[in-house]
Amino acid sequence: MFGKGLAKGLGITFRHMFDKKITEFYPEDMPTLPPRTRSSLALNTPKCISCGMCSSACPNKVITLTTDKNESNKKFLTSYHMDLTRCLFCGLCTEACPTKALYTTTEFENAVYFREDMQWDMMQRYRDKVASGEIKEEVKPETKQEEAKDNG
Amino acid sequence: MPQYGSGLFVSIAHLIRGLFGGTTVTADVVMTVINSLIIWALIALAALSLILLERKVAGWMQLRTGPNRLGPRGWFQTVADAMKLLGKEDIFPAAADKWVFGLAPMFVIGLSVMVMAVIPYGKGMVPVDLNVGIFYLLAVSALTTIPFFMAGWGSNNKFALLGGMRAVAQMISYEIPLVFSLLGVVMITQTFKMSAIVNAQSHVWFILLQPLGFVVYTIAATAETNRAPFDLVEGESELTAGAFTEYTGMRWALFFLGEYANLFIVSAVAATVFLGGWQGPFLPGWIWFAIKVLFMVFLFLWFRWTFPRLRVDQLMHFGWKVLLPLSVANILLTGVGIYIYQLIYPAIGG
Amino acid sequence: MEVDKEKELREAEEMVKKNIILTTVDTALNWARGHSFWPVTFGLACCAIEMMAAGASRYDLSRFGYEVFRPSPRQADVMIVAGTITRKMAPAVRRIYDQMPEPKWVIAMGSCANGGGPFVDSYAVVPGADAFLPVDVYIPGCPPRPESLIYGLLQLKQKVQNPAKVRLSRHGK
Amino acid sequence: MGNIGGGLVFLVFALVTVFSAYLVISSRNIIHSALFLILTFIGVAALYAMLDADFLAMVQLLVYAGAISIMVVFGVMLTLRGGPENSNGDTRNAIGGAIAALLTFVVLGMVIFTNSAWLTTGTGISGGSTVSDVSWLLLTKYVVPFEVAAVLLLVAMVGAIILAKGVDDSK
Repeated sequence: MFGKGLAKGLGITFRHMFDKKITEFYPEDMPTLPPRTRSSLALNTPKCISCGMCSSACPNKVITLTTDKNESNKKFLTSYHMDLTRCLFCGLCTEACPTKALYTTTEFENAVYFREDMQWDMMQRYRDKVASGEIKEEVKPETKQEEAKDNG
Repeated sequence: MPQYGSGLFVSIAHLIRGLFGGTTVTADVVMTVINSLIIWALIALAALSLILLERKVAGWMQLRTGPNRLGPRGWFQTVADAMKLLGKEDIFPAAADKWVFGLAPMFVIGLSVMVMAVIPYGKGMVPVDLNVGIFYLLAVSALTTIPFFMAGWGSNNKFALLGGMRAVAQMISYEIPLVFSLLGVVMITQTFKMSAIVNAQSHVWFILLQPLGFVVYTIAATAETNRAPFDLVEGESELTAGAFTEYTGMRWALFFLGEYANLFIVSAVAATVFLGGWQGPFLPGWIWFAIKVLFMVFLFLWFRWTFPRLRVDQLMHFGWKVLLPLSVANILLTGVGIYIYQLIYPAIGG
Repeated sequence: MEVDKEKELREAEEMVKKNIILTTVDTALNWARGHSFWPVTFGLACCAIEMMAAGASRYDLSRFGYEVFRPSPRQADVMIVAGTITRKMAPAVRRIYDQMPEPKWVIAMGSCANGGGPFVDSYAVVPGADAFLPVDVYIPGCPPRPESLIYGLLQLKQKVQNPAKVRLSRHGK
Repeated sequence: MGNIGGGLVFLVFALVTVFSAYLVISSRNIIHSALFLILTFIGVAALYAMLDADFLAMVQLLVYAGAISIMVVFGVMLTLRGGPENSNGDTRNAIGGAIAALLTFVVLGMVIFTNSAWLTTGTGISGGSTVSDVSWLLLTKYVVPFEVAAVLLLVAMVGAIILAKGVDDSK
């Protein structure tokens, strides 16, 4: 019959009016994103062995890191910058990281007012996070031993 | 059946009239001014609340919540929108036909005010009860094509012109079934007077006597107000914003206001002509009227958020080959019905 | 540069506005503006898909009153540059921006609009929307999640409602 | 008071009608002419309404201002060549036009002022609605002219359809 489909459509929309809403109330309730979501990147500075694998794995030259050697000929990071304006959040750098010092996070509130703010100083971000108590400063036991050796 | 509080506004009107000496010319002038102010306020109120209702209903039908930030449950969202539109830049395109472009939005809103003057909002609450009420309403609302055309032409923009021409073609085509669908009711009541049409429905609403007329009216009115599935005038995907493409800020808001005022008007006409107007038990007349108008508005919103847009040729086909014959058939059926009724009614001793 | 000048001019304008009479009106208008950003219906690449998702049921931009995507730039307030801006598209984008009535804002959504993204070395791609538009908020991501876009819009709301705060945030840091 | 007010309203609408009628012929842009034509029709409708011919006024609005003028606009747009500016330039034979207009005016005036039946200025046919009176007259006394007009319109419509369909060249 003519108009049967129309009536059916009206019925569907009317029923949906009283269905449970599927909206997630983001600013009030933080969404629980899947743990493997690649929304942001973070560096666990103490874990980093300054090998530069992340930088060479990156397809877009996002990561620039500078290193120096201490007296025991051990490399340590002096700076670690990421240029978010080029970043794809593909995660190749985290895959390349041998110590998993660089990892993806589910933070997504990254919007900034100025372009300069998209140049992330990852070491600074790590220090901020530690200061805010978001993560605990991780001191690897082996590092301790090495330090002990150096001292001893 | 008792109706409580139905005389509220009428009493207020009498009070004001009494202050200015009852039946003097001064009182008439004052009442006219007050009535027109009320109509302006009603347009603003109707537009603001209907826009919010539209956004809410759209949200509910799509399993979301709709605006919920400003005020309780987001009721003041449209107030913020209106304020924002007041503060926007007013752009006149360099190549626009200045006068035509500038006057079009004002005509839209002016015509809405003119139409709203003859609607019976409650018992004794008709600002102007014309002898040719419903015909006046149709005649003035037929003029609403002109501002659309003016907007389309004046903008000097391809999209706007196409939108304006579509508006004109569509509104002319659907004006005819709209008028004819109301004719059945006029044949039964033998009057054009809005208040008389409402009074004639004290026993039975005309939706029961004129179901076909109601259906044709509803469809034609949807097209007449340029709402989906007949929103070809403003078809975003093909014509940007149709006739309104070049309008900014408050000028565009006037069109928006006019659109929702028109929605209110067609709903009010449907409530008056087919749903018994302010007639109803227990509650005051104007509350019944508001309920019926809201029901009709909801019907139009429901259509909009259910049906996809028609193609232009489908629209014309439907208007001329389906709705027009249906409305003419309705007139014929009504005539035959009245004739039979007049034959039988004396016979059964009426 | 052209765009920097435009930004400066706009800030100067803000300062001029801060006389006594206009301040209250301005506060009220800014309040209203912050609650009703109407974006242009306009997307350049994959970020636009996330933008659509933000408007759809699950993320529902309409809660903030931002769901009124206007097809005509003449009625829009904010332009969400969602996607790669090729050199061929840039003039069109700029034209759409020019057609919008003041006050207007620009959100750069995703890495491409922020700074060229993965295509930054291409001769065909503009390295960021701020090369020719005064961008107000940058949203990193490739593409950003719908939540990120909502956060960006809320940041823009902050900026519109408290213009001084954002200026201070830069110079105070 | 009422009479003065009525006279004032009449004056306003008469001026609007006459002035917009003048602008119809003097506008350079033919679209403006069409829009002023609509204004003229509305003014005439208002004058009808002041003469208590409310039904006629509404028909004037609905048919002339609402529909016919739009058809005029469509016609103009479909036949317009070039831009709208100066599309309604000076007529080549203004003098001939003036003579024709004057003659028409004189003939109409003669018809009106010599035919005593036109001069009745009494009340309407009945105090009630003019609608029923008009319909009664249309379907009794003037049924033949009414039907002739209908046939005329039908012929015009058939002609329009034939024109729109075009000639089939295959035959």
